[in-house]
Amino acid sequence: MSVLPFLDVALALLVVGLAVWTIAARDLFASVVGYVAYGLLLALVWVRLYAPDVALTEAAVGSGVTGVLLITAGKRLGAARAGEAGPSPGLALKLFAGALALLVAGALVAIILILPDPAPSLAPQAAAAADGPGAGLGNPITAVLISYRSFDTMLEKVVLILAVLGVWSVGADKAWGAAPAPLGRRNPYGATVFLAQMLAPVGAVIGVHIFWVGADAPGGAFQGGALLAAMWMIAMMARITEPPRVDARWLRLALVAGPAVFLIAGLAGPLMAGSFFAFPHAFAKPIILFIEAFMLLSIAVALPALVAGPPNGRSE
Amino acid sequence: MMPPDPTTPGGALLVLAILLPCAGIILSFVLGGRNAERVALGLTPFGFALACAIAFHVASAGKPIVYALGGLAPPLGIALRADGVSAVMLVAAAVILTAAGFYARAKFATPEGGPESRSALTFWIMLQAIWAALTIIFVGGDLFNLYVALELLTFAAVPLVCIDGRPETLAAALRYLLFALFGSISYLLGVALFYGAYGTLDIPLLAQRVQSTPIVWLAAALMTGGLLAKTALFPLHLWLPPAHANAPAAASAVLSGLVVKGSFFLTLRLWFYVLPALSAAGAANILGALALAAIITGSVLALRQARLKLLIAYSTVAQIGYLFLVFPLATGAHVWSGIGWSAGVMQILAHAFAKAAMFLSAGLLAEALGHDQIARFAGAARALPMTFLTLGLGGLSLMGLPPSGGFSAKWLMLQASVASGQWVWTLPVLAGGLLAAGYVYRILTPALSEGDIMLKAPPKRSREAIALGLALIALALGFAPQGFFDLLEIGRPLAAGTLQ
Amino acid sequence: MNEPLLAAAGLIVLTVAVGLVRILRGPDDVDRLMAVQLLGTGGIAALLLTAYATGVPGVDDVALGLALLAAFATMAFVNLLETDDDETELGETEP
Amino acid sequence: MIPLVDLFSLCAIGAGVFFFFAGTVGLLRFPDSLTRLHALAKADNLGLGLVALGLLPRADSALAAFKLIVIWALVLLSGASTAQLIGRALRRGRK
Amino acid sequence: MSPWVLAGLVGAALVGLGLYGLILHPHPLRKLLAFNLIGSGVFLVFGIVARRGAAAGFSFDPIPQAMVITGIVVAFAASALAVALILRLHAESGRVTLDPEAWTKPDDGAAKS
Repeated sequence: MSVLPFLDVALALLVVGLAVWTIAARDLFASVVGYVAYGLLLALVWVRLYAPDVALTEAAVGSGVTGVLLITAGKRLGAARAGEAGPSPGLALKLFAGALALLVAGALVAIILILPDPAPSLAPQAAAAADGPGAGLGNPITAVLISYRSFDTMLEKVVLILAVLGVWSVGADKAWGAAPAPLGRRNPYGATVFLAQMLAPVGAVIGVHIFWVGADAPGGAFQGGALLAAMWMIAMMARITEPPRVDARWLRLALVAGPAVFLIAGLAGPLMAGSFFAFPHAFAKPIILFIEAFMLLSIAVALPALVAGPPNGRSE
Repeated sequence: MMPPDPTTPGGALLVLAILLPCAGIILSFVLGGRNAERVALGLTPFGFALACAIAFHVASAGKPIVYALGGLAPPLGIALRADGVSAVMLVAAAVILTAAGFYARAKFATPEGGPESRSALTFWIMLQAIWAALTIIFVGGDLFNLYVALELLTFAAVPLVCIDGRPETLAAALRYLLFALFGSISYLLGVALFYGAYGTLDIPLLAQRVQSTPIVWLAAALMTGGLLAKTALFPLHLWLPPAHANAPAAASAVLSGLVVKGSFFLTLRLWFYVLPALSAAGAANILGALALAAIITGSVLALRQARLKLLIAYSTVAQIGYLFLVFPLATGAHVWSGIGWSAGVMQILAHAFAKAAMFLSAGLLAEALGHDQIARFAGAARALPMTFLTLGLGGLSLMGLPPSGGFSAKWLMLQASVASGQWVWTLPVLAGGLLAAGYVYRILTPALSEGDIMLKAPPKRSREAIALGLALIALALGFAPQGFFDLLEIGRPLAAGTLQ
Repeated sequence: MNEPLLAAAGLIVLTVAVGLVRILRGPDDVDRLMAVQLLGTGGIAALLLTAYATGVPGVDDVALGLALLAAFATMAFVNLLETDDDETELGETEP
Repeated sequence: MIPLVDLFSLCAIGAGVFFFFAGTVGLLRFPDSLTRLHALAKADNLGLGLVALGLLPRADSALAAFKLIVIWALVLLSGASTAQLIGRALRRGRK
Repeated sequence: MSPWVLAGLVGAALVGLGLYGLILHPHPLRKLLAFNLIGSGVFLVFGIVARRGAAAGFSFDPIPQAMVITGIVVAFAASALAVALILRLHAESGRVTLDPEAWTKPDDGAAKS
């Protein structure tokens, strides 16, 4: 009898327990911290599902960057504790919400238990097609993201541009063009600066490494970009560097670099390989890596911009 | 073994129609300032031409046009498909977005050499993003691709709601965002279940494979629930009136006229294209009942509003109800379901044009008078005849009086309910018309009464003309020839020709 | 030799899970954050142990990512603690 | 008969588990935040360090072994720095 | 019980919990957390679909996994937009209530006959 099932059950109970805490906690910030812990554990669950690519994304984006975003918001709003969000819900609403939640969760459990056997899968087809458009990529997930379903990936990068603009657009009119508020305190602690100076270069190397191995092993532009973004944010927290002005030309170019290069490569498809978003067999791998490099840049810039928030007019 | 490439002639137009606004977003964002406006407006003729070219191809081929991206056929690749109804929707969206763009120049223009402004950059980019998202929604053939399009639509629409930055608009935008996010995630869960059951997300492939199993029903219920929240069907309509009433007029026109139609269109795709094999009379009747409730609630609330823009927004809640009557009236392979289908699409179009025209007029009115309190409209019709003519013509279509697209839609709905023996659905159609007459009357009566009114600034003729033009299109839809209804049938599963 | 590794992973997960009681009890936000930090470290250890026991490829990169971000949330948090009143705190001025 | 390498791994990992345990007990039982921080730092540095040390001989490649060391070094660095940051914040009476 | 069934049950529980919190909590940040719980529950359902698709010679089906990666990034972007809106709302008005009534100005109300 293996220990592994017990590990899985313990992990599952922990994840659900933290989720319950996130929902049930009285205190706003306690709930946020519960969610951050939950995100960490979720990365472990993904490893157990044989999804290291997703685990890496979850660790970097779902837990890391989202954690900083939520902790910042939770701490700022937590200062003005509950009471201003409106009256707490009545019993009828509680019963309704509980019944609906139970119904949906119960139906989902029932369905998951009767999912068809054998499960349908596109894995063999994806592997077969790897001889064609996804040529030479050992990591099937990268092949799916950049080749078979490249259109989704490109549009998702456009979504990121819109999200950044949406976050910026929340700011005040007179602040437009300025930089977002700094991420760190005015006089950063020595320990923060030291940590940033040590961590950021190592982290950048690791980020690029994870991007680079992504063609053949778990990793890729998303995960590498998210780590680079985190490192940039750490440097900004230590005030080694500042959030850029929202009208900085280089920032905007970097934000659109990924989708723009993707779009151009997609448009060039008919010339290269006879179809939009198709890549010629012989050059598929270099082209895909080329596109991914720009996506890495865009992600590394977009995530910190999303966390840094709208431009801030007040000069320090 | 690879399935053959399903691409048809003209399919490349679909890719271009999507990439054009995407490229516009990228260019506007990088060039910034006044260039954002130049790019957005400069691309409109091309977008419109592409939409017309797609419609022409579909009409002349008599069957849907298809493009397999990357030369990869589904299930591995993503296919784009335009059928009759997509073609019509593409053209309608192009017209309304172009109109809204030119109308908005007065508010969101950046002066030559002036600094970039927050609201202008946001508006011009989000306008193009809505265009891109709607185009994908109308021609997307893959459920996950459509999910990304839904998110694109959300991220484009929410900032438009709070573009003027007042706290109540921020609250409205936040509420809208939360509803929309719930909607997308619920939709996505359905997508996961479909993939788990059938290993594909391509709409025609799924349509061949689906059977009436619990997993399909749960997936359909989750996706429908999510889409209803995004479409603001009663009782999930609470977010809509404040969001649509607080946005700038040009944005309101697009949000009310088009954006809610995007998620509604996906509901149509789901039930009529993915799940035609299901005998879904029960589900259709539930949607019909919600539609009835939406028509009554929305209209009654519209009657009670003091502000014109809120009144028009509540009228949208009611008119969305009409849209959902298409489910009981067109589900299944009956002789009458074609009539119900035509009625549903006609209602989308008529409402889109009429509502856009009314919101644009309401914006002109608010600018000219400095307020939009209906009670203080006395004498306004004499001062602003063209604006009130537009409001009246739009109202005509909402009421369903001939000749108008609204009349055609409601007339076809009545025909379909009588032909199908579902007499109960004649009730909301007729009652909704009466209530609409009530609230349109409430706008026009004070305006037509005597009174002295001071205009802060007379509206520009060209902007009035844009609104009037949209209202006239809503009327002209009432004269749609048979060929138009034949076009709507192209590619519809269970359409008359494909029966047996 | 894999079972002991898994058992160790299980023990570590259980231990840090008990430590999460600090998130529930607090009393201060700092205590809650310390529990998360412990969970992060324990998670990395458990991850490494399961990775070596089950041989799923690429897991060490996940652990690497988690290790890189171990201090991330805490740094953000400490920064916020200081923004309340750092003007009066040190009396230094920025150039 | 357990090979010597395995014995080493077992001992190191077992010690690592113990430190995690000790850290958790400290986090839960110690009376105030500063002392709890103390316990946490031990678990962070020694617990994970010993686990990594135990896994070191089991790494398939030099790169994998190198990654283990880097993971430990990163956590060590992060743990020490955040402990200082939190401690400093606590000393100033912020929560 | 195989690991994927367990993960599926966790996913279902997360969706239920998140739904409950989304409806119930008045605070928008709590609603956002609940939405994120639903999101990760949905991603787990994708995850088990991918794991079950482990056909001969493959340990997973890459297509649902790639969709999850796309989904995580989009969910983060949505969270960032929501947080920006919440913080701005809080800064502008000092409150974060979503109750429409609270934002109705006196002259916005229903027409008095």
